[in-house]
Amino acid sequence: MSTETIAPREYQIYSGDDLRTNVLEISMGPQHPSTHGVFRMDVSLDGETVVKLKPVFGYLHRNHEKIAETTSYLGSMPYTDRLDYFCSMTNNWAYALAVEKMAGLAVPERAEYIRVIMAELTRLQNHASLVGFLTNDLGASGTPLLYAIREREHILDLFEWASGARMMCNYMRFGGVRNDLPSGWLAQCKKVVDDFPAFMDEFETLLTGNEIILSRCQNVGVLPRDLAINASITGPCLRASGVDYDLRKVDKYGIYDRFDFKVPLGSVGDCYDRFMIRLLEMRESVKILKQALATIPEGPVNDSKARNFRPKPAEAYGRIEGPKGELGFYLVSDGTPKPHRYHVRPPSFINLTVLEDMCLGQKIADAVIVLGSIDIVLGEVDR
Amino acid sequence: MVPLHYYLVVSAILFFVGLLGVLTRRHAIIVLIGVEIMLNAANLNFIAFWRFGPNPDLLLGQLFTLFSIAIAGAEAAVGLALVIAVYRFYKTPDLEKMTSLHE
Amino acid sequence: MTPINPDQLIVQLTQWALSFLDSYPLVAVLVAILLSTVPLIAVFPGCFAITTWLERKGLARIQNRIGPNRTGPLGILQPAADGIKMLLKEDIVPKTSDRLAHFLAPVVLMVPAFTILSVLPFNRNMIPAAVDTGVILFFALGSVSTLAVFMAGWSSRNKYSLLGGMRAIAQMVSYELPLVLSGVTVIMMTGSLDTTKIVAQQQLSEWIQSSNAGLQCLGQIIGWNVFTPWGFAGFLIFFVASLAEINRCPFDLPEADSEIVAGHLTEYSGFKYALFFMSEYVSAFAINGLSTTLFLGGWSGPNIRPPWSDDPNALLIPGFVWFFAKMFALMLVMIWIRGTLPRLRVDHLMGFAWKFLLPLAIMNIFVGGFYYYAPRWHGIPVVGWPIGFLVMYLSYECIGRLNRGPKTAQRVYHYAS
Amino acid sequence: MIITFSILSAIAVISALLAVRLRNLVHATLTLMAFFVALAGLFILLMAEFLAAVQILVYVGAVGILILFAIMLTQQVTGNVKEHIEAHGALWGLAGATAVLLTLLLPAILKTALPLQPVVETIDPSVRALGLNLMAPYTIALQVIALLLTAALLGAVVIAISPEKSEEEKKS
Repeated sequence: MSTETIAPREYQIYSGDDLRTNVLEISMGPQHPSTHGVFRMDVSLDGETVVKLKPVFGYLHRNHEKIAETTSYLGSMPYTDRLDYFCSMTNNWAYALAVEKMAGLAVPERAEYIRVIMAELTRLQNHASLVGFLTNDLGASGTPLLYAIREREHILDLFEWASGARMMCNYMRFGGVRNDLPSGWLAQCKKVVDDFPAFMDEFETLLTGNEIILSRCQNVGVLPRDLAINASITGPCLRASGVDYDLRKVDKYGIYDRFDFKVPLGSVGDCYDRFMIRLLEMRESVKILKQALATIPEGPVNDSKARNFRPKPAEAYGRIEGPKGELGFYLVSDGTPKPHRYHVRPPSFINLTVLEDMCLGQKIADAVIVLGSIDIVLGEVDR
Repeated sequence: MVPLHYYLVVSAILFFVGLLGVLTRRHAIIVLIGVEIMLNAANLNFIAFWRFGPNPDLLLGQLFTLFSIAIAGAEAAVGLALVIAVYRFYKTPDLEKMTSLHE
Repeated sequence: MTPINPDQLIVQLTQWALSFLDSYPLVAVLVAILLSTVPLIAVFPGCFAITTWLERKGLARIQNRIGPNRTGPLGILQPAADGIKMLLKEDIVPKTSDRLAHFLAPVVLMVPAFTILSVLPFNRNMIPAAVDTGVILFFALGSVSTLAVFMAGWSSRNKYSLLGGMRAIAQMVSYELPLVLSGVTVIMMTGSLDTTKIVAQQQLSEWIQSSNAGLQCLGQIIGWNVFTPWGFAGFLIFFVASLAEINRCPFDLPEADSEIVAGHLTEYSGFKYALFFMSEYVSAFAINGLSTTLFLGGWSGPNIRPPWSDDPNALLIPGFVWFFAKMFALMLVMIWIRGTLPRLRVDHLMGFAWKFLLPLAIMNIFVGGFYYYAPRWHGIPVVGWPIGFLVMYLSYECIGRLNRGPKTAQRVYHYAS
Repeated sequence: MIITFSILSAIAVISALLAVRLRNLVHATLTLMAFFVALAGLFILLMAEFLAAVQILVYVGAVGILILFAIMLTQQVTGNVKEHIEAHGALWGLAGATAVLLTLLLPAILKTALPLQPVVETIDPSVRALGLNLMAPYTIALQVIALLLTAALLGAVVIAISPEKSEEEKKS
């Protein structure tokens, strides 16, 4: 909770020099086909051009942080699934990482590998669906989305096999993961990962060269490098603006220093870059997955002592590179079984703050795809 | 067949209605609508006279109407552009308030 | 009794039925009007029902889905279920809406949609209204639909509706130009606005009337306008412009669901929505029927004379079979496009019409004129064809290059070191 | 025939009256469209099919839409489109228009001996003949019209573009 107040932005209202037409004020949402959930944009339009855009959220606020402060550390693990319900695995990991940091727990080797595999699979399905949703916002009547959903199903099957749930996995534990992978899981995972590049090729053939997508996405919703840094944008949105910042490289949390992968960077920072960066990151994730699947060792997967525990008074901030950006958990312990303070740094929420800067002067249709290209999940924005 | 008189009476009434619009309304666009109605009444006359005239094969009435429609199209385009331009200047479409020449 | 011609069966039946009413001319006229309008009102809603099913199934196949499969075999009864649902739904009219305009809009859309069908020749001697000004009447009545969309958008008192309505007007007015101009080339070559003459001009009557069955077949196809350079370009321009004219993907901006919910349809429900939906599909049929007539030889198709008939124009397969086959083929292409392409943006849409299609359509008129006057060798356009094709191709390339500009390009991405 | 004529002319007169009297501008324009369509019907009754088509194409498809656009540009787009301007000269206008109708037009029409029947029962109003006429005897008129339309197009654009904006465009 930041106490610093930010001065309201000076809205540059279009002072119509020519026709002085009325500014049309539209409240897009909370029930709108393309706001990706219960999100509202108060848009002022001059004709079709956005002259003012105010994101309004909180419709899905459910007191996540306060509830976590009245529950045991482990008790809020399943609750983190519901933050970004597309990527429950990475949410779990970020929370586990924060608690491990605070309590000083070690993670067995095999569990680290499993975590990397799960996180990269999550990234794959998240990016694939995001690109699908983005094309849906572009008006492609769902075809690329359903291609993506088809691939996502394979990955969700893997999640279900390992954790028992497709979306709300609740799989990670402090000091490891909940259970070892079932037999045959790794072989199936290898098959899915090996098949994935074929889907990527198909997807890229369908989308990247499409003239309509090029003209709709290029130079639309440009996020300048400096603004991206100042607004603390993270994740693919930041890298699309050309900033080399990937927590997997910077923090080298877990065992990411063992894998060979690259960080793709955009140059313009428009919707097309954000879209392409995700496609390229999927290819890198496949690379990581292949390495991890080839080298995963045998051994224990969790630390049986770390169930209900009372960490010493301390504070910790655990962060990972989630599919949407830096997902961080800030925890303060007062020695009781419940966290004294529990704060989430949700990437969707913080990336959303630059929405207006990206949309001003663009068409209303662009505002929709800019929102889509930021990649938000309202469960995480509103918490 | 309907006699020519009937057409001419209808056209006269339409002309009257158009004139009424031009004279009684002060909104620039409605005045333009009145002008359009008067033009159309004249077109109806052309066609009726062509149909009942001595030599319909010459198509004179039709040709005149065709030209008249084309001119009406041009008139509407320029007229509405003027309305918009005037509106931009005076911020009102009220013809009685556009009196800068008068002052 | 004249010999029965399979393709003229319906016409002959009609004449036979009307022959009983010879002594009551007024009744005969009324019956004749009914006989030519009722089939239109009966057949096209049926086609609409089939097409909604086809569209849902086709889109589903494109998207790795199954589509409707609960109502009847292969979900074929889905349109009936949809229709019943639509009729039973509550008709919600927004409180602040302009009730009269809100009510009239679907009617104003539907009436011209059905009326324009009457200038399409479905078969030889089978045209509901054989008027001299067929094509221009089609375009004139077609332009009324713009008004209906505006009425719907304005009267709903919903900002999405208003935006949709304004978009629709701008789009329809802009795309009417390339649409009409690409049709003008055909009218120029035929020298008539009469749709029956346009179809007749696309058949090589000497070939059809020869005794060789192969030539009879070929004569029905080879003269289609689409096989000439101006006809091919004109067909493509016409098809693209017609997509925009009937608000189909990728030009479905007036009802762009991801931006402005459903545009002018946002506040419509129940029966009125069904009327809108049906009118849109019927206009789609009408415009596909017109492009069939103008460029794809109308009702003609591979066909031979029935051996028992003496009539040199008689054909074995009824012409309307070919007409509907072509119309549905174009519908399927529209469905395919809908499943494939994203939507354009409003400024791209305008630019595409004014900067690309319009110059190309004007160029096409010149090429048509050249083709008409170019010297021929035994009736074969040896000069007109290749040069016309070359000119059209070059102008397509040039105008395309000029429009593209440096704005969009494939990018190369670098990796952080 | 007379029934069709009566219906069409009644629609034409009533919708024209509504078009000039309605307070709501959009309604006025919509009734104006009805007037145009009814007039096209009268044209068909007079066997001028081509002109009926042109009438609908130009007036309903173009002029009407233009008027709607002008209304949208000069009014509150979403709000009340009603005209708030009082028409205090209404009485004088009514009197003047009625005087024109009653003293000039109607007596002139009714006193003149006009043909009750057309010379020929049916005409074949060939579009081809119209086109040939336009191309041969009336070429100059056609050219002038074309020039006029081009000038009107350019003029409309020049008038509607704001002065500041055109200067900006010159600079860039």
